[in-house]
Amino acid sequence: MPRPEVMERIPVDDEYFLFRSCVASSKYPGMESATKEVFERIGVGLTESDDQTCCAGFITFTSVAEVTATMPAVARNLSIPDAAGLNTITMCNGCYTFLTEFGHFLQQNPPILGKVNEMLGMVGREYTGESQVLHMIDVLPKLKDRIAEQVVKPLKGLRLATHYGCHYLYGFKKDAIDDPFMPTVVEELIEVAGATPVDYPEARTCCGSGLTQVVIHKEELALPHMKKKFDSLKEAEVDGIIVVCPYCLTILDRGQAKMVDRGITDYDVPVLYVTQLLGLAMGIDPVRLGFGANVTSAKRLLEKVEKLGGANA
Amino acid sequence: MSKTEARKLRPELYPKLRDLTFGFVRDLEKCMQCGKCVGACPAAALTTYNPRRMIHNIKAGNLEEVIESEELWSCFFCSTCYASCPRDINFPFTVAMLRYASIYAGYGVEYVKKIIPYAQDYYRRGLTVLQPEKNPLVIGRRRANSGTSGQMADIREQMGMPRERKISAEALAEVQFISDVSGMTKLMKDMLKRRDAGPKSRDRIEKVETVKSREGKFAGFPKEQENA
Amino acid sequence: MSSDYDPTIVGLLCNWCTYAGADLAGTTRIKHPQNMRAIRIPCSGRVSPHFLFTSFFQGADGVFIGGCHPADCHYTNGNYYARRRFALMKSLLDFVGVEPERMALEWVSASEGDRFAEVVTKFTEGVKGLRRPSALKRDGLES
Amino acid sequence: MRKVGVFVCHCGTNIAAMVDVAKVVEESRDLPEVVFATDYQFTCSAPGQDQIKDAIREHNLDGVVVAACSPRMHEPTFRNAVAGAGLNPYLVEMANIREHDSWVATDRDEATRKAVDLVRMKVKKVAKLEPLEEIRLPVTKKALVIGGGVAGIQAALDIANTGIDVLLVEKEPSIGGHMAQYDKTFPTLDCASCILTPRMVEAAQHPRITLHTYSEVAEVSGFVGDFEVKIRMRARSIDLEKCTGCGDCLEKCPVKVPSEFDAGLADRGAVYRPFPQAVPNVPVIDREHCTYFLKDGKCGICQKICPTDAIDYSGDDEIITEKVGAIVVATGFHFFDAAKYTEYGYGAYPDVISWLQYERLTNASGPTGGKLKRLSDGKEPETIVFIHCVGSRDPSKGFPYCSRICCMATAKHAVIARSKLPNAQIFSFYIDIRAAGKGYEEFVRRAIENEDVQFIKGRPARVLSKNGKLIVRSENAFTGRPMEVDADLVVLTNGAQAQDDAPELALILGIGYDQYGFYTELHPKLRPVETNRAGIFLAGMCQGPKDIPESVSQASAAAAKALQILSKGELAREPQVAEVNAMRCTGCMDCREVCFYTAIEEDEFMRRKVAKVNPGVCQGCGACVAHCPDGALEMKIFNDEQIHAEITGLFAVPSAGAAGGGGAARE
Ligand SMILES: Cc1cc2nc3c(=O)[nH]c(=O)nc-3n(C[C@H](O)[C@H](O)[C@H](O)COP(=O)(O)OP(=O)(O)OC[C@H]3O[C@@H](n4cnc5c(N)ncnc54)[C@H](O)[C@@H]3O)c2cc1C
Ligand SMILES: Cc1cc2nc3c(=O)[nH]c(=O)nc-3n(C[C@H](O)[C@H](O)[C@H](O)COP(=O)(O)OP(=O)(O)OC[C@H]3O[C@@H](n4cnc5c(N)ncnc54)[C@H](O)[C@@H]3O)c2cc1C
Ligand code: SF4
Ligand code: SF4
Ligand code: SF4
Ligand code: SF4
Ligand code: SF4
Ligand code: SF4
Ligand code: SF4
Ligand code: SF4
Repeated sequence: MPRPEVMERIPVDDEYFLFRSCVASSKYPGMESATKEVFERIGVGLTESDDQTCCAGFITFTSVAEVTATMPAVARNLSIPDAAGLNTITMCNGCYTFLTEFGHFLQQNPPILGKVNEMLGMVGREYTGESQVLHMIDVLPKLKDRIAEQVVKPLKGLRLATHYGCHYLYGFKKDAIDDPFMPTVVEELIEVAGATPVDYPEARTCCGSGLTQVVIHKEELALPHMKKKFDSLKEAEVDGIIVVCPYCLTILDRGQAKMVDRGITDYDVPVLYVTQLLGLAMGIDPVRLGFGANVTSAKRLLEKVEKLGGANA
Repeated sequence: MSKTEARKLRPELYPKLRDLTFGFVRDLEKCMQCGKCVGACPAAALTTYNPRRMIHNIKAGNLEEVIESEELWSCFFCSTCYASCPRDINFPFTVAMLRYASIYAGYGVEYVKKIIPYAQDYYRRGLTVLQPEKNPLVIGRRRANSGTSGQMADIREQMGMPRERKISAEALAEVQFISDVSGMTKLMKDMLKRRDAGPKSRDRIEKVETVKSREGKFAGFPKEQENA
Repeated sequence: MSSDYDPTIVGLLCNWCTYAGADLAGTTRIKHPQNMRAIRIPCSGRVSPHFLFTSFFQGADGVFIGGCHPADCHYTNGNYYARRRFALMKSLLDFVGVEPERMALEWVSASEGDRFAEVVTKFTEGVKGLRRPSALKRDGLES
Repeated sequence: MRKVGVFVCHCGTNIAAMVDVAKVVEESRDLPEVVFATDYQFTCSAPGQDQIKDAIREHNLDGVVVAACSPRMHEPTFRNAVAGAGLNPYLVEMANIREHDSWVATDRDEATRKAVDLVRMKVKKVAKLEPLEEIRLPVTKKALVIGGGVAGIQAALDIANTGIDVLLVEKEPSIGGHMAQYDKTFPTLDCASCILTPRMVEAAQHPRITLHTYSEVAEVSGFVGDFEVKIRMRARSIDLEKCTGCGDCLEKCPVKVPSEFDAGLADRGAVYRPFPQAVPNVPVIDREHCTYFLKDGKCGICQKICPTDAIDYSGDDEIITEKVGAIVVATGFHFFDAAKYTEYGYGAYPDVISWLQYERLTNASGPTGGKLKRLSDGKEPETIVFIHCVGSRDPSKGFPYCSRICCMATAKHAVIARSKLPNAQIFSFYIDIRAAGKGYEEFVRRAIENEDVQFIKGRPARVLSKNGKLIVRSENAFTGRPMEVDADLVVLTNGAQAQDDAPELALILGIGYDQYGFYTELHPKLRPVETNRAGIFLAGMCQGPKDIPESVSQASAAAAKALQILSKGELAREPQVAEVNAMRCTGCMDCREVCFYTAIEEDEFMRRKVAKVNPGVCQGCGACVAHCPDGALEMKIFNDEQIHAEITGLFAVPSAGAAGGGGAARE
């Protein structure tokens, strides 16, 4: 159940700064495109900037660059929305974690903040910390009514599972918008889209990468773990999995394909970012939602949706 | 921890370790060895990794044993343990800190070497994950799904997006400048050196001291900026 | 003034802890300097600021206040008030020129006879180390 | 001027060996107040005391200084001695020249000088002492017991059996508390209602006990021996006299509300009694749910049915005022909300239940008649998992403390499960087993060894639901490996916490509570049932987690403490109390903030607000005296003037030439 006290703290603005994610831009650009389309329909502006770089969280949490060394990079990125006077929406659990945790760290360590701002000053920037960093699923629940108004194609009969990812709900166990073990915000959004949320036992289990395992360690840890999750999903017989993080999307989507290739399993369940789902319900052209970047096939799901469209029209 | 011989506890070492790593190690004192993290931990379910045991080992002063272990690199970083922990111990963050310690002590480089190119990309291009896809299977599947070449640039174009995500030239210059003055560039170079040097000899106690002196460096990092 | 400076110290000791601790130091015959004259009070929280002023104006070279350890106060939180007030008194007396070494607030429990002797010795040595009476006493004598 | 006598004791050689006693006597004589001074071998002995008495009579002394051992040792002795000679006992002081001097000094001259100083200080103080009387307070011979659980019932019976009247106030419609909900009790497994119900009836029928159920304490004023309490009696809507407890009304009420007593496993009507053996056995109408009250007089079925015309919808809450001499608080505990543990799925999965629900499920008079079955499909569970420490030892979600009873209660639950389901698999996941009590460890061993209960060390991480089974995921810390159990029933031992309204009641009573809401005892070891407010005592779980034997012992202890007050016609106590000088008091009431015992009240003096110390409540700490910005507070025996006299006395050396004075003279 969403936490009312956190809900209350989430600002509803006319315009936000959209913090782009490297993973999304380069592997699943449909996330960005779908997000922009959806926000346009619900009348909320999104500002982007080519000055914004990677959040640098990945190299930090994989132990390559030290925490304190990446601090100025965080501050530089956040100085952009600070200057624009906008609150920031992140699309990725990782960006959210990194920007939030390090923003807090800077706010609580004025001497370091001072040094960081001195460095930024040399390139004409300043980090004030005024821009509040939000997660996509902080904001969407607050706009549920406006989303509902735009749903022209309720996705009736579509059975959808969720995967929230660990780095938002688990990492912020007391401050996240929803409970880490029984969250429902995305389920509620699925219902707004007219589809049916489906529970499965391993719903709150990590995707299997946990940031590092598939990259820096060996796959033999990640794949058996993933198998556990997908076995549980298979029993639930779903049409798709809704995620709120591009990295989860990457891992679940490519991991499936990898397991098929290795003959471990035989799933082909498409993985969708939450705004891609809402986009479908709003009748946005699937091509513009970018399912072409998926490695698993979204074909069956889209066909189902297509049929619905006919019935609803 | 992978060792099987009986080990002496080194409680006298613990006070030395306690103040390392932004207080994360100190936080471990709160652990009551309840094991809730282990039941939640995906890595523990698959390997001999056991966060509860690891915490106990650190508290017993056997940090060297932890930082030289392979298990340190098994953590998924999923934070499930943190979400579950009745004492709010943020173990994955502690692991991150211990991994630095491991690298500085010459143990963990092999596990992170695949990441180094990403860090280089960040420095050169402002992004850690870049667009070009090399895996033919992935491209093939995408081609089948999208009716394009399966190349990301084409898929982006199909959606009306620029063929490649741009980072402004100013931004790149800024990132590089900041990286240089904050000492990050140097850190990355150090990492390259370590990678090329390969695993080092394992003089444990000395390594722990090295970790400590790294901490000293943290406090001094703005100084490097003056030198710059 | 020279090394035979033999200071007079006023002790304000809480009945339940430090006074009893001093008793125990006696019962167990732990020798220590005899410069302090103890006054029994119900609780360190009873110490009014003017007890210190009077003492110094009258010619005391030091004032030692003893109470129960935090969380051990017989009256639950008298020693917290003592601590708060003591900080205030200390800065006031500092202002009129009384050295901080001349004042102490220590926690000694009824079972800490050895600790009593120890802190009193330390305190007495500290006052002796100043080698001359307090400013208030000197001024008082001049006027 | 006072006429002071000084008596210097040798204490055998204890003092005399290090202190020149004769010299101390001699120097004392030089003090203007001293009219008589002498020494003696053992002043505390009978002849020593006689010496004092004789001197008082002979020299008309009106002040005495005994230079001897610590006052903590012999002050009462010498107070008695002077009283024997007709002198007010509060006009004697002791100079401690043994513990503080002869025993710790190394130099005879120095020790003698110190003794002279100490005597002079005391002489100056004695000159300022005033004769005092013991404080005497009247006592109302009646007790109030708040809370009618096993602890409250015990305290009420213990007091009433000495012939003293007791008011027993219980919030719920019936007394009995939590114990009434259990089937069996550890470690002996005797039937809870078999041992509790007779006591409930005894309390209800006791000629000295007045029961006020469905009532709460609204206000308490006054002080020890003489409290005035206001009790709010909620409108029961059913006449206690007319109702015969036939229960006809209960059957027909159309309203269905989950029964609190059955932990939500069964329903009750708006007119209800918590359980069939309720005491009193008279139902109440719960106005928050009754249709008659919610919908302007619609319904009224129960009134039509009642054969004795006992139902009356018109009454309102009533407030009665009573005088009592002592109060025992026994308001017990309630349960931690298990739904906060979303990882265990309480509330989401029907077969994850709380331990109170388990008690009701296994209780022969419970909603299933004692049949242990799943709530989802009514099947007998084949695998049962108990999870310890839910809400306890968990600062993240619950409380850091250990609830103390749940390891044992879980062992009991497991044994009960075994007796009902001989073939079931029973697991109990714990962090540590806390079984410190008489027969407790043995009981747990019995569960493990004889009843085949698997106790596994490890706090479970998740309970998942899959195809009607519950998957419990945990570490088995013995092997260091994670494990899973496919369970049919999961029981959460959601620990004990203080009553939600505990702080409010504490405010009404003026007693302290800790950060969790448990009432604080005056001293954890030596005054475990007293509170900071004299005359108010604690019993049972309201003071902290404990089991039934401890609750009952504490209740008897609280009763004994209350009887110390109630058995007397008057209370006498030392006059070491604070007093407000109303002329000086500005009424800022700062003093009230520092008084831990809430002894300071507002008063009026010449149409101004001023502070007033209640001498019955004041414990004589002096915090307020030191705190008052206007010097309006004074304290008996240790007033400012007296302490100043001691300080200045130290430096008031009789004549400039006299040897051996204080530091000032040695300059
Ligand atoms: C599941 C479970 C099983 C247990 N099994 C055992 C066992 O087998 N053996 C054992 O020794 N112990 C057992 N215990 C412990 C036992 O329940 C307690 O020790 C005991 O109930 C404490 O008694 P009490 O009178 O202090 O509190 P309670 O039983 O809680 O009684 C308090 C009473 O005060 C009333 N009250 C509360 N607030 C007010 C107010 N403001 N005004 C008036 N009245 C008020 C309440 O309505 C209640 O009637 C168990 C505990 C639990 C949770
Ligand atoms: C090592 C240790 C440390 C402890 N520390 C703590 C602590 O820190 N805090 C705490 O709360 N508890 C502590 N305890 C527990 C505590 O000691 C007991 O709870 C407490 O002493 C019990 O008091 P008692 O009066 O019942 O028994 P005892 O202290 O044993 O007193 C019994 C008295 O009866 C006398 N006696 C015996 N037989 C007879 C007879 N036939 N006739 C006449 N007299 C007799 C004995 O000589 C003795 O004086 C500790 C216990 C131990 C063993
Ligand atoms: S599910 Fe995987 S990618 Fe997603 S947040 Fe968790 S670890 Fe990160
Ligand atoms: S859950 Fe927390 S307290 Fe328990 S063993 Fe793990 S780290 Fe320690
Ligand atoms: S963060 Fe690491 S230790 Fe914690 S649960 Fe995940 S894998 Fe296990
Ligand atoms: S009047 Fe109220 S209590 Fe009586 S039967 Fe109707 S609803 Fe029930
Ligand atoms: S029907 Fe009347 S007499 Fe019978 S229980 Fe109800 S109120 Fe009492
Ligand atoms: S008694 Fe046992 S179950 Fe209860 S809180 Fe303490 S350790 Fe946990
Ligand atoms: S602090 Fe002093 S002046 Fe103020 S109300 Fe109390 S007694 Fe009166
Ligand atoms: S002396 Fe202590 S107890 Fe008495 S009124 Fe003053 S503060 Fe309260």
